[in-house]
Amino acid sequence: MNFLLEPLNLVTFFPLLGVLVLLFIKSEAKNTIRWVALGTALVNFGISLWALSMFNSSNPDLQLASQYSWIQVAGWNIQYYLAVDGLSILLVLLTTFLTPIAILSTWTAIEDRVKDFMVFFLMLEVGMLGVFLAQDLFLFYIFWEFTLIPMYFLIGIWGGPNRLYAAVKFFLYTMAGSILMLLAILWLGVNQGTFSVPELVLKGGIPADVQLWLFIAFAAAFAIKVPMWPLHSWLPDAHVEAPTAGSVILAGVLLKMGTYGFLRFNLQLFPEAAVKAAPTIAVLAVIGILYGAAVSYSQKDVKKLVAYSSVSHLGFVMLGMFALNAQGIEGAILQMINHGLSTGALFLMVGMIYEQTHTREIAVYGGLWKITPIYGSLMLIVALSSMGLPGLNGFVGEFTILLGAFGSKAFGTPIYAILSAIGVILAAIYILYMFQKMFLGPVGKIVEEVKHHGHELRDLNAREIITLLPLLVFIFWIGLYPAPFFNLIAPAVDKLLIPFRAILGG
Amino acid sequence: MENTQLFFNFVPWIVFFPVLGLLLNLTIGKKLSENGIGAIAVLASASAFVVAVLQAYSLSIHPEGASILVAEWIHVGDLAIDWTFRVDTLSVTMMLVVSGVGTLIHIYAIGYMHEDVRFHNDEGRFKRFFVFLNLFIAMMMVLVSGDSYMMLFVGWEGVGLCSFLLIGFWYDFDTLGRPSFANSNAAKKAFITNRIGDFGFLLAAFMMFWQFKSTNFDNVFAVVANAEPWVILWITIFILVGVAGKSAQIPLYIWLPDAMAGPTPVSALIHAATMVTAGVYLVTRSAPIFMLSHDAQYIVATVGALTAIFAATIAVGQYDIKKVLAYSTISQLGFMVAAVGMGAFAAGMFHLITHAFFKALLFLSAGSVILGMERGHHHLAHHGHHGGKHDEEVFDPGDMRNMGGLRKQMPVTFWLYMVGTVALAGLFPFAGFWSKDEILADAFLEFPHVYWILTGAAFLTAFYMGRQVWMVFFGKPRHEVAAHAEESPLIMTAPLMVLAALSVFGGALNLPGVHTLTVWLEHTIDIHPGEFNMQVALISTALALFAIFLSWLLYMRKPLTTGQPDPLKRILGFAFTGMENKWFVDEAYKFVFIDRYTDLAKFFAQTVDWDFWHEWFHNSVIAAGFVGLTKFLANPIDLGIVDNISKILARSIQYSSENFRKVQNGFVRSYALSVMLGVVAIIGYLLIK
Amino acid sequence: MIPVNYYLTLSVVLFSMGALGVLIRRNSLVVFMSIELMLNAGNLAFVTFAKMHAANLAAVHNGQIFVFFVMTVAAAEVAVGLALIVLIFRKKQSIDLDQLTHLKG
Amino acid sequence: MTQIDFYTIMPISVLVLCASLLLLLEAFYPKGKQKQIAFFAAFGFALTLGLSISQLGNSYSGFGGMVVLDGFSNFLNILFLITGLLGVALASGYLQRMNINKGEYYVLMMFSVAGMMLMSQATDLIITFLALELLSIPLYVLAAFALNRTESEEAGIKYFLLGSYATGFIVFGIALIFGATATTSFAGIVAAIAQPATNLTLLLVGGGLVLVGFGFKVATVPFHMWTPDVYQGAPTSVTAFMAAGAKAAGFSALLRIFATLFPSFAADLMPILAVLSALTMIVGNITAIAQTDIKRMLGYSSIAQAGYILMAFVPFGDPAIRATAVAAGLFYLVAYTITSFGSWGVVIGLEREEGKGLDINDYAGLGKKYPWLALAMTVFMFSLAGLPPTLGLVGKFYLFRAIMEGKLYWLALIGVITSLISAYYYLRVIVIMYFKNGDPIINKDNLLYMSIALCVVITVVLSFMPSFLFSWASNAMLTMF
Repeated sequence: MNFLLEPLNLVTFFPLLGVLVLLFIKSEAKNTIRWVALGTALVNFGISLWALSMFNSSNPDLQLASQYSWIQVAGWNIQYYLAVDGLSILLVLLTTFLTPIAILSTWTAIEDRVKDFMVFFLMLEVGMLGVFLAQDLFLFYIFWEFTLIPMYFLIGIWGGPNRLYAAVKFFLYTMAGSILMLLAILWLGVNQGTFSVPELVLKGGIPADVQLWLFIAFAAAFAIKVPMWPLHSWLPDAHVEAPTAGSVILAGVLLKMGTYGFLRFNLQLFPEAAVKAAPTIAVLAVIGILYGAAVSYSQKDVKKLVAYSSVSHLGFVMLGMFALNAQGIEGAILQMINHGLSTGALFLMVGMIYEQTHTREIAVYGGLWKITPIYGSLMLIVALSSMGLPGLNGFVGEFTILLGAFGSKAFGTPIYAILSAIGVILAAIYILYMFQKMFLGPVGKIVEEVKHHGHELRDLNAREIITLLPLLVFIFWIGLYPAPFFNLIAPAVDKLLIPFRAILGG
Repeated sequence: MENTQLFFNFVPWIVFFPVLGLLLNLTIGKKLSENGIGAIAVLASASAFVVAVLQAYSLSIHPEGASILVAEWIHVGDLAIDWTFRVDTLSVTMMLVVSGVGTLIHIYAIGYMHEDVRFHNDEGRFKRFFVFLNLFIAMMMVLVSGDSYMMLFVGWEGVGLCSFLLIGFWYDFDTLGRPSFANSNAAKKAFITNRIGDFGFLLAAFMMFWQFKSTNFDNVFAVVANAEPWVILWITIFILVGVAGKSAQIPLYIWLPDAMAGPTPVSALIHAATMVTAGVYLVTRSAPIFMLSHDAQYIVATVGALTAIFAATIAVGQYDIKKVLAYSTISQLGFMVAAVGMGAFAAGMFHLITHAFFKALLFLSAGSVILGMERGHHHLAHHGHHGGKHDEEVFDPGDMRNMGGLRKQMPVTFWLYMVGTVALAGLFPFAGFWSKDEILADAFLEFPHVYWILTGAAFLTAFYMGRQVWMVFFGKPRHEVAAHAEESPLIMTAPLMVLAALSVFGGALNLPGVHTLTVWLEHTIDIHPGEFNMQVALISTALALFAIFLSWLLYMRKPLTTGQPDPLKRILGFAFTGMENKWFVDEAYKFVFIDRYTDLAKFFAQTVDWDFWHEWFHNSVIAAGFVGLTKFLANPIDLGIVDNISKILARSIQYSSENFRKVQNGFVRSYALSVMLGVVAIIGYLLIK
Repeated sequence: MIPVNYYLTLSVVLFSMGALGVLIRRNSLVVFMSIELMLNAGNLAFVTFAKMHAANLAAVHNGQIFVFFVMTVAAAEVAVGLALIVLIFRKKQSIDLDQLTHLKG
Repeated sequence: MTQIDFYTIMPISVLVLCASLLLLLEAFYPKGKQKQIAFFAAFGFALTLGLSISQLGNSYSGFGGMVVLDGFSNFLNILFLITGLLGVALASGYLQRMNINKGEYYVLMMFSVAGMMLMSQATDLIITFLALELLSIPLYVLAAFALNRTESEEAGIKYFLLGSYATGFIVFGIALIFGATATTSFAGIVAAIAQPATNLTLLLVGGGLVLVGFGFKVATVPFHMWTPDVYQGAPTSVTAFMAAGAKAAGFSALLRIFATLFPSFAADLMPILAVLSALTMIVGNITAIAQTDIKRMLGYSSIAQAGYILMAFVPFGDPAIRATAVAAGLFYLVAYTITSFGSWGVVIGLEREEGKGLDINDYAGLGKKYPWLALAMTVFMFSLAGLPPTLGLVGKFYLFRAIMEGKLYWLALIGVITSLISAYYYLRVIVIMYFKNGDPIINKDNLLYMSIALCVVITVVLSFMPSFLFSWASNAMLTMF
């Protein structure tokens, strides 16, 4: 019982309680199922806040640890080890925060096999939280692979017309990367004698050439997940086919697993290799930023546009992270959260209109701001957040990232930051293009079409507004007063930077 | 500079009041009448003005100013950016201008929008306008009162957003009220062009941080003198890119003419009086940096000067009343930028202020003219004189060729417009004269080439304004609508009168010998009053008068008539036969200069600027090129090559799978053969080893 | 006395004949006989080696006992194998192995 | 026969005795009551299992060192007996449905299991050979047990001919070993290797031939070609039993022989084993992709899985890691056995007469109609692909770790890449079950479903607490080295 009462265990496994309850509810009682799932997710958010209240933000180390020896044979020491520090606390909160929102968004969108959906969704939450909390490589790997499974089903069962292709592609791409990571994990376990991340960090001393190989192996897994250019080809498929809630979680949290992995493992475990790889990563990140933005612009499907924009946004995160200075990394972490909030909100909103019109083709829309003013206004705010308007969350992240990259000693040149800053212009182009073609201009033909089917295109209802409101609060909060968030991150990042300061000087 | 004396602590309210106003309108605006909404907005803006006045008062006692910390913003590593308001003579000057002119325009807009929403058949949008307008005031205040480059940048982008929202206010129409993407295109264009400028700004900020470890004004200026020349040069160039975007300088000015798609109060407030001058403010603010590099000053001054003359040439060829003013604004911004570029900060700021007065006046009066025309159009359509005809053809109330003789229909507006025109043309003793002359005097000493270019621009300014006035208000109505145009109500004309007064007496702010403004700004920037240069003053005045004379010559002596795009020729030809040498000179002038120049202006306006630069280059080369490139990237590369690698991989696995299958042919013999081969291989390997 | 190597060579030859016989014959009976040939080649090698290690009594026993086991097991295999072949013959009227290719791929 | 001798072979003896009694009983048993025969067979297995468990921790060596009972053999014996029990559970309903319900089935199975047990206990090549035949000959018959189906006969004759062919190689190999060392006992051979006079080449070639023979039994490439045909043609319950039990037995012999006899030749043999393992993983997994018959697909999958297990034996020459490496192999063997049994169980659940219900597309809609069965199949597929939360993941983790310790990075890389390929066809089953619409029919067979459930529970639960199984496996190895 004590085990379960430890905050991190509780927050990780509480959704399973919801799953258990769901199993005893008849599939026909759809609303009961929805409420139970939502309740579970909300309570879990509460639990994560409780954990936050116990988190000491001035302490750079892992905290609230729940550490038990788990598999201990033949000198192999695998632990059950959950703990949280400044690098992961925000991501944990993001996960517990987005899950109820995503569930709320399915209220009317998912009518088929609701129970299964909710079961998978809550299981997905368990997996994601585990990924962010696990401090033992083996445990991490298990959670990492585990997240694949519910997402695979979410796409495969509730997805769009091309869902099979998308689900399998998603699964195989991700697995292809993670399987290389498994090798690297094993190498570490074999040669360093432990799977515990903090112990490995303390121990260090991996020869530089080996570090590079290990770095690449880990990076393969994470780069696909992020996804970094040119490994992003699964993303648009997965996003376009996934149900709205799936896209929200996919963009909001699952992609962060990749960037988080870079942060937690590649940077912490292989500092020398990270320094060596930084320019290469920066090149890829910059290409991703520009490419993603360019490709987004020419999309005809609004969901695809948002999906490609993720490539661009996550490029910023990678760029900041490998700037290997405080601004870059803290900005990257914050940008992970920002992307979760704004892209999550974008997907939610695309889903809301899709539910009514059943089309995502940008060209058929137009003038929506006139017809659905609340929807239009909220979309505008979210779009501006996504393109990094100062005063909203996106800017704080992007700015610190670019600032960090500009003066990065790891890059040695500001050219990456300069090129990436062009991405900020391109972001304005595609976001405004989307906003203009859908919300401005004369009223599009879809309005007539919907009318033709006997409906009236309606503005957001109360539930939808409630779904979006929490996101908007954070969009403004982080944009105007990000200090509480930076304060959570900063000590851990300072600690993370110690080896890099030693290598790079300063 | 922590100073909490007197009213300094109130300074954040300069932002909070407008925000409060917009929040009030957002929440309870639905229940209020138009006047109620307008009152809230005006009150919010006026309160900001009061705060600004209080700051000015405090400053007059404590000229060193204050920095008021509200909250910390981005603190990462050694980067520390706060929400800190800066009160010094420069920022308060801007606050006063923005909130003062802003409040007047708010009042005007109540009247203007009341009619505008009715012309567009969407009365629900009234509230939205004032929400945006208040938001703009708030953002502009953030811009001018920020204590660091980054807080300034918040306002910088924020006003860009407001500009976007307000240009695209009638987002579902074009300027003539037809359903179209045209207005929203203009809005988008403005935002994106501004973003290009912001790109430069950001890079400047990055560079400052990494060189000086801060983006705070005081911290940067404290150490900037130690920086290496190349650092200074690059920072200033990056800043210049930002300025070019926001203040519509070459080569980024192209958005501003389009921005006239917004309602006229917007054009007046944002695209003439305040937002577009943010670049001038930025350079002034960065004076300690710019003064360190002569090269930078040279570049900025030259860019400004070129913009001034280039825009002015274009303005001459325009027919739309607001377009002329728009190009004029660009040109005047060029003046300001040139001024601050060459270190004449006081002159630049002075011109900024006077320009805010008279250009706002001109725009609002132009708005009044357009509404007057609309009223006439409405009147005609209503009374069915030629109802059917007017319903079919699209009538452009902003086209000067449709106007003429309006001074009779709209006498108040006419006089107001005249004041603005004279001020802009720089005639003694109007505001524009003093400020423009100060710039020219400084240029004369610093950069002669700039001086000459600017003088040329000043000349053109007077010319195109003259042309406009003659075309709009004089002569006979060239369209029935113009004959039925109606004067605007008091709520619109009253603010204009205030502005007119300011345009007349604004020059008093910095009279030669007194230098009130310079002394005031000296507390903030290291400047010294310039000398009044009689020679320069005489030349410019003379040129302005000459230009007006020329315009009078061309457009007034024999006013245009309906349907005659170029009636001058006929008129001149008529005079040529009646007169001797004089007319010959006239014709020679016309042939050598005026026709050539009119052609040239047309060419610049239509072909170079519009068709080539605006339409072809931006739409075909840049826009189409970008679209083509993205399409190319999206289709063949993304779906083709990248995706195909995995597909090819998958296919080759599938293929080998099929081949492995074929080996498994069901024959026991082949199975045994496989075993045998394995045996041979293993034994062979063991033996050979 | 014939040298031990001759026996060994014979055994290898027999084994190879058996192994190749399986590869080239189609008649299941003949294939089966080839396999028996391989087993018996093994047996021959066993007794030869037993003879070779004549100095070591345990080895002699060992080798020869193995041969007996192999013979017994071979007999058991014959029982099963022939039964299967007969079954096949009953159904198909043929014991051609090349006709047994229903299972493949 | 001393007491020790008896203790050594007690479980085998009991099983053989039970089998013989059952044979008699069956002859006199009234027709149509065959279900009880299954019960008796299960009882025999359970009794032996009890005995084996009671012998845990004991160590005997009997019959002049020809047979031993140690931790290793005990571990495997228990696995074989569980295989037997599950085999009975799978078969009882299946045989009735397929109209091949004869008591001999269980008797043959019991003999075969006895052979497996003997195989793990043998420490003399004579016994190894005997055990191999005792294990194989009943399987030949079982493969052809469905006499009414041509496929079954074809499977029987193919398995028989090729099996005997492999036996020929083993016999000749043993002869060569004997020729080189003048003995067939493991201890004697180890002693002879140390002698300078010993002809090491002869010994090595003999060893190579033995490797071929057992490589055939465990179906490594290129000795694997019988597997898909036989797995497809044989009655599914037999296939399940073969895929699990016979494979495990083959590995136990390989392990015993190579780990005890040839550590000093590790340098020579390691490349061979590594290449075999790599080939097996590659060919098995790749060929499986193109399969549409579920039995055939699982057949290829089992070939591939053998490659993974074989991987664990590759570093057998390195004394520092071979214990953990081989323990990892044993662990994976258990994981594979359970999982594979489960998946074959699902196949049995859907198979109908005339070979219907065996196409992969017959599984369409299973997820909707029979969610629990689909869930079970999903768990097994995940386990085979090495995904959490299953024993397969833990097993692969151990395996790859062992290989990494042996510094065989290239092999590990092939291992993970082929795992990825394998995920493709395992996933296809899931795709079809969940994402495609169909109307699958399943048989009523409570015992079968209980067995499947048991396999699911073991697969999932053990993955969370694998320590005990792994420490058991490594202890078993420690007694051997």
